[in-house]
Amino acid sequence: MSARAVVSKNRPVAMQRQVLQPDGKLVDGAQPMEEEFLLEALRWMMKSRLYDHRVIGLQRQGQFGVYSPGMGQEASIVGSAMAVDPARDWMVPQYRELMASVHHGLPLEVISSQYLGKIGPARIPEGVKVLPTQVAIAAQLPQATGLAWGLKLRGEDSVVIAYIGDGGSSEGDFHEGLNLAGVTKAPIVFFLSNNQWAISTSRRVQTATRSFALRAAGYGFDGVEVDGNDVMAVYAATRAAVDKARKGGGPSLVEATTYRMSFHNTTDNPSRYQDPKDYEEAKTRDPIERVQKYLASIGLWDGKKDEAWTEELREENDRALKLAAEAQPPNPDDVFANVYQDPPLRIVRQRSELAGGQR
Amino acid sequence: MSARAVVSKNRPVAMQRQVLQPDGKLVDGAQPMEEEFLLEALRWMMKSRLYDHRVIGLQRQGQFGVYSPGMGQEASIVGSAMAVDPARDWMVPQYRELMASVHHGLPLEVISSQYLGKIGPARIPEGVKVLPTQVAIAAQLPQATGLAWGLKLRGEDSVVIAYIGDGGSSEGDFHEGLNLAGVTKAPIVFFLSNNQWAISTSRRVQTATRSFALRAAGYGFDGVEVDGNDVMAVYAATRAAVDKARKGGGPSLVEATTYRMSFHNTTDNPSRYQDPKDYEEAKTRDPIERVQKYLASIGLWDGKKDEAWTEELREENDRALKLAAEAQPPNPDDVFANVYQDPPLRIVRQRSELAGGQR
Amino acid sequence: MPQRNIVEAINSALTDEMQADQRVMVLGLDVGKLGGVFRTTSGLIEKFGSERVVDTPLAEASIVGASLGLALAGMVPVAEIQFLGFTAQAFHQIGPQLGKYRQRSRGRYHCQVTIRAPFGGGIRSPEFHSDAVEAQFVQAPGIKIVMPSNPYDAKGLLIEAIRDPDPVLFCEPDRLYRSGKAEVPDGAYTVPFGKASLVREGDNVTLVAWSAAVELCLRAADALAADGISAAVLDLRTLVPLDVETLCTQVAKTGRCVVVHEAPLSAGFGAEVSATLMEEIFYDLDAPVMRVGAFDVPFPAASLEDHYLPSLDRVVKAVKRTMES
Amino acid sequence: MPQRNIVEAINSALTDEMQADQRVMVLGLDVGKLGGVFRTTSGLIEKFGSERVVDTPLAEASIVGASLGLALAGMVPVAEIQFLGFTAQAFHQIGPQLGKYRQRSRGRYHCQVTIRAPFGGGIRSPEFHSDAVEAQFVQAPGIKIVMPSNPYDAKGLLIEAIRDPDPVLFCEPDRLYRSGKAEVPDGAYTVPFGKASLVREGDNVTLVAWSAAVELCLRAADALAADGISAAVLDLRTLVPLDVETLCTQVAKTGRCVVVHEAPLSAGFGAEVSATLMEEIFYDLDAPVMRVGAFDVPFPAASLEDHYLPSLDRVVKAVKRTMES
Ligand SMILES: Cc1ncc(C[n+]2csc(CCOP(=O)(O)OP(=O)(O)O)c2C)c(N)n1
Ligand SMILES: Cc1ncc(C[n+]2csc(CCOP(=O)(O)OP(=O)(O)O)c2C)c(N)n1
Ligand SMILES: [Mg+2]
Ligand SMILES: [Mg+2]
Repeated sequence: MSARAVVSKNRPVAMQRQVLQPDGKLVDGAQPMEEEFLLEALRWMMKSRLYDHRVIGLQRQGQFGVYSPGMGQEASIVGSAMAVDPARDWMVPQYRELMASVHHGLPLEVISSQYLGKIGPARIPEGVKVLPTQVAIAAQLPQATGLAWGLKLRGEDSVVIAYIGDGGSSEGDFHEGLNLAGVTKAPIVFFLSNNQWAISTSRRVQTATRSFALRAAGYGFDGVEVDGNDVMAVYAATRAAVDKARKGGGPSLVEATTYRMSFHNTTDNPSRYQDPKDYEEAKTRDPIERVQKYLASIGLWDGKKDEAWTEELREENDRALKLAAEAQPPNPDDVFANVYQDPPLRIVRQRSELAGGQR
Repeated sequence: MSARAVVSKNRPVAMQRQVLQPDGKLVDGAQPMEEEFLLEALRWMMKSRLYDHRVIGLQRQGQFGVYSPGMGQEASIVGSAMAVDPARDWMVPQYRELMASVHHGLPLEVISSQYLGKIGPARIPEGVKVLPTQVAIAAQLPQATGLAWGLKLRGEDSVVIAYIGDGGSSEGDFHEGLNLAGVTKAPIVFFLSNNQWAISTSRRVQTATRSFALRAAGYGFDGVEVDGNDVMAVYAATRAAVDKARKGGGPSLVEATTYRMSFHNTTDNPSRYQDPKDYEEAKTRDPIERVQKYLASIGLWDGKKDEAWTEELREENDRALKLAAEAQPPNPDDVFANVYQDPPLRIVRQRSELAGGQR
Repeated sequence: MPQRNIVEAINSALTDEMQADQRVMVLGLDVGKLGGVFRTTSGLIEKFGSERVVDTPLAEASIVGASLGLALAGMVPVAEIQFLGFTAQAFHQIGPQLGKYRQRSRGRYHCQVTIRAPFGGGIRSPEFHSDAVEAQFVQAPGIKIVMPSNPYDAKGLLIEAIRDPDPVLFCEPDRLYRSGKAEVPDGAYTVPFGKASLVREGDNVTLVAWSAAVELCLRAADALAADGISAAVLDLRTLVPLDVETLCTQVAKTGRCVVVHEAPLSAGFGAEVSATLMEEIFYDLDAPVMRVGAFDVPFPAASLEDHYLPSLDRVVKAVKRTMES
Repeated sequence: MPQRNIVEAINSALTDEMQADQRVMVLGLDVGKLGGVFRTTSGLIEKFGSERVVDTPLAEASIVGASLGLALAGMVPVAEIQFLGFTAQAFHQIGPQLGKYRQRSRGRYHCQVTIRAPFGGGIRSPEFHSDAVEAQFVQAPGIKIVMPSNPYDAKGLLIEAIRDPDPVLFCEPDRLYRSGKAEVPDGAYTVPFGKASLVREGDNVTLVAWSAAVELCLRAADALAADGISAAVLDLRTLVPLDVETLCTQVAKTGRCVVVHEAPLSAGFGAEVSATLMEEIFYDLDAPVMRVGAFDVPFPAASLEDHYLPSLDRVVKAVKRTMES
């Protein structure tokens, strides 16, 4: 295990930057994840990738909305999600880490139905502690801080995990959200998926800093960098941050260094801006393969198992997609749904106008 | 001289955190400012404080607008201004460091006339490289970055100095302005006057970081902390940053630790929120007294000189205030001045309406 | 009954609601020991402690964004933006986030958040402090917009805002903060949204206004009375929801109308009032509805504000022109 | 003459101006190698290099703020905000800073800055990408607001914007980006601000619109013609400056008017159009001016946008109601 404190000279945290190497071997002396747990992680990672492939296919056939796949980032998505407790912790997504929300209890058919333009069926069920996906980059961060601060004020035993990208790190909301978290000592973990791209904008021109994690010191808390393609390391780093927050230790920033192994979303064409070599290089660090190699090396994985799981997970995903497709489509009146608890008269009249009544 | 690199483990800069101690003695081994230069600095610091006293008096008599004095911060104001070259460098003020702009070539009568509600006479003269004071906290920072970036693109030999407060450091614009400066390697020095207060809000609840300078690392450039009540140290730190920027070394952040030895502005009442002990403690670190003590210790200052300078500077300030008072007051039509180069017809009509013509 | 000015009325509303509901908290710049730059939150930190009355960092977007999150956690935040002009710094967190959160979560979440902010000219404030930008938020559906003009309404509307399950932007006329006291009961009461108030009866023309412009219209009505013109004054109180019914009934009665506001004329809310009257009661109008607003330029230096803002003279002139057409 | 769609027209304007004036530069998200998410800046980085075509960090306020500073340094920045809805993130740098800088510097400085941004519904975009928030900026004096509806105007107005010494918000109708080609000359030409264009003559009613709504009105005019109603279509082209004269003359001719826009109805710019007509030509109106806008709720999920946006049916109905009154 290579321990490395990246930032915060004042309050260093010993961090597992990497546990499992790209070749599927453990870092010297590193403590691996428990086998059952690792198998569970692998299952979720495979599910995520299979889902991506499936819905990209559907999107190409016009049967799914604009979609941002998580391919290449599965270790970050799953490792971080496994570090929080769906029963008491809150998840604040951006939009790419879809399977993290599913792990946190949001049914796959529910979030899928959102991409099919559903309204009612896309509602996050009561009791699932997940906020809606956020399209306005970084706007979720001050909100997540407020949520964590509020949970603390209400005396709840909850931690918030909030996702943000390397691109999102440049927004003013990133700064304001993190600074306020430091001041209020809010129980929150900011999980920064540094996938090297913001649409076509490379991480190199996003900022001149050598490390995003470094920024945490400027807000008075800890920042750590972790190999975002190593689910064991991601889990360990995030879990340490979650535990610390739960104990009243305040916020942390976890930077997961990973790579977006696909387009930004289904409308994007990376060949305009991406060097194919970067992609090839990233493939050698694939987060799923390395776990499979490791498990194979201890006799827990082989081609048969791979086939069986793939089959099972495909079916699981397809069941969810089928439910989503069958769910009630919106009706025109849904334009007016869920804006106010008591709609102003003017809207009531517009509603009846749309329904064909007189203005 | 106590050298201390505050931040940026990657690119440390040796910094003179303090040169002149509060007791007027030099830090062991520190290199003092040249005597002539120090006398000039003292003159500007005294001018600043005398001006503050004078206009606060005027304001109390209803003869001056709302005013934010620089008292206690004179070393930061003057030391930073002396580090830039009015002939080629640009100054981007907030609102408190008024005398820095005057040092940079903005006539005192011009900036004074602004507080008397003048329009034409308050215009920054052609050739003076100073931007207007900024009331919207931190909004000047992305602008200053753009200015520095533009000067670089135009191939000019100019550096920008931009002022910001401890309060202003929390705004999203701070983050966005500094990050963009890092990316564009703009020739700019961000001068953060950490005077411990943002109106009534203490620096302690403004952020949890122990150092604002620390934030620079998160943008890929250097940050330094300096005793903001020590004009020698402020000058040295700022000058080093300016020289670096001019040589193509990109931006720096200088945090000057000082104390606001007065109210936020003339409408404020610090007794509601400030512990008088803090003020008393700050007084022992007065930036002007320490220079006078030092100069006295080398035979260059005494009570007589103090009286003579005070007299001279008062007259100088009063002359400017007189000019400002005598300058043309605005006329109603100035409401429409300087909005568009070619005002839309609608405004032309409104203008004639105000002038008493028909709509 | 106790007499209070608007500052005291607001302070009283906050005190009553914080006393009645543990979840209510106040956050913003300098709302703690200072009691706010206008003292509207004076004494609250002493009564309710620094967990419920919080001086935040100087960052408006995070004040609003955090309020949204606090609301999701079950708190009832009353955020103060130091001046309405600085809602610009938080703009993306207001309309697109607070105002949309119920919709974007398909009704799973809602935001019981009140944003208070003083604004308006006439007190020689620095730049941005006077900007009357209320109409910008009307184009951000999901946000209710409340514009009290007097102490009684200020308290009742603020309590209504705090209790409203949806987000409310509560704009306070700083020029009137201490301009006069009125009867304001102790204890909680509410003034409903979407009910305009006829603050003065009149037969010949209706002056429509909100916030500090109501006071101006009352002065104009006095001046007009001297010239034999009987002007009614209608205080809209809330722009969203708009009381279309009272507006139309009242203007139809007088047949003539002048709308007055402090915001720049073009695309100010006066345009909405005029367009609404056009659509609803065109045939009851005896003369075109006229608008008096600030001019279509940015708020000028304080020394010029009297020429920029709608003046008594301009209102009176507009009414007379209306009477002549 | 060469045929271009709006994307090509904009690209052509940028190319011409960058070629003619070294100071002109383009900055924003993904404007470089990608050529912008809609490809409006395609090829520019190859032609003019990465110093003049700059992919910025993901931070809208700094794109606008830096553009202001770049202009002060003598550059002529053309900034792209990826979608108009994200001007909210930069709101405080647009109206209160760009729009005021000439005034607050007493005329010492001015900001020759163009902000381009696509917007509008109809292409099933994600949240915030369709928001039609143009009216919010009308309440921020100092900013000119340009809303082209066709390729020819897009190029000419954009060149006019780039050369304008004052800041311009240039809103591009993404639904029409590639919807059709029109004659667009090679080489620079300008279309002046403040001149509305009568894109279709008609006797019975005037449809007033801008941006993509012009296309809708043209379709409505066709439909109405089939019913024997002759509708003129007036394209305002710029909201600030507003061509009050053409607007009034044209509507006075037909005596009837319907304003159509994609923004929510309340306090949309349609209100300004209606209020202006009320004030200026009340006695020439044969019927009340009607507005058709989106409803007063946030832009809904893409699957619902057709019900939310003004539709052919709603425009036709409004015209018929107007004809009957
Ligand atoms: C405020 C805002 N500006 C611009 C956009 C357009 N946009 C959507 S995704 C994206 C890139 C985000 O990059 P990053 O934060 O790194 O997340 P990733 O897509 O890599 O997961 C941009 C610019 C947006 N959605 N919101
Ligand atoms: C965007 C914005 N928000 C709030 C204010 C009100 N305000 C004026 S000065 C000030 C405090 C500024 O503190 P700091 O940045 O430390 O500067 P200092 O006054 O100490 O020099 C505040 C909150 C403002 N002018 N602009
Ligand atoms: Mg990314
Ligand atoms: Mg300060």
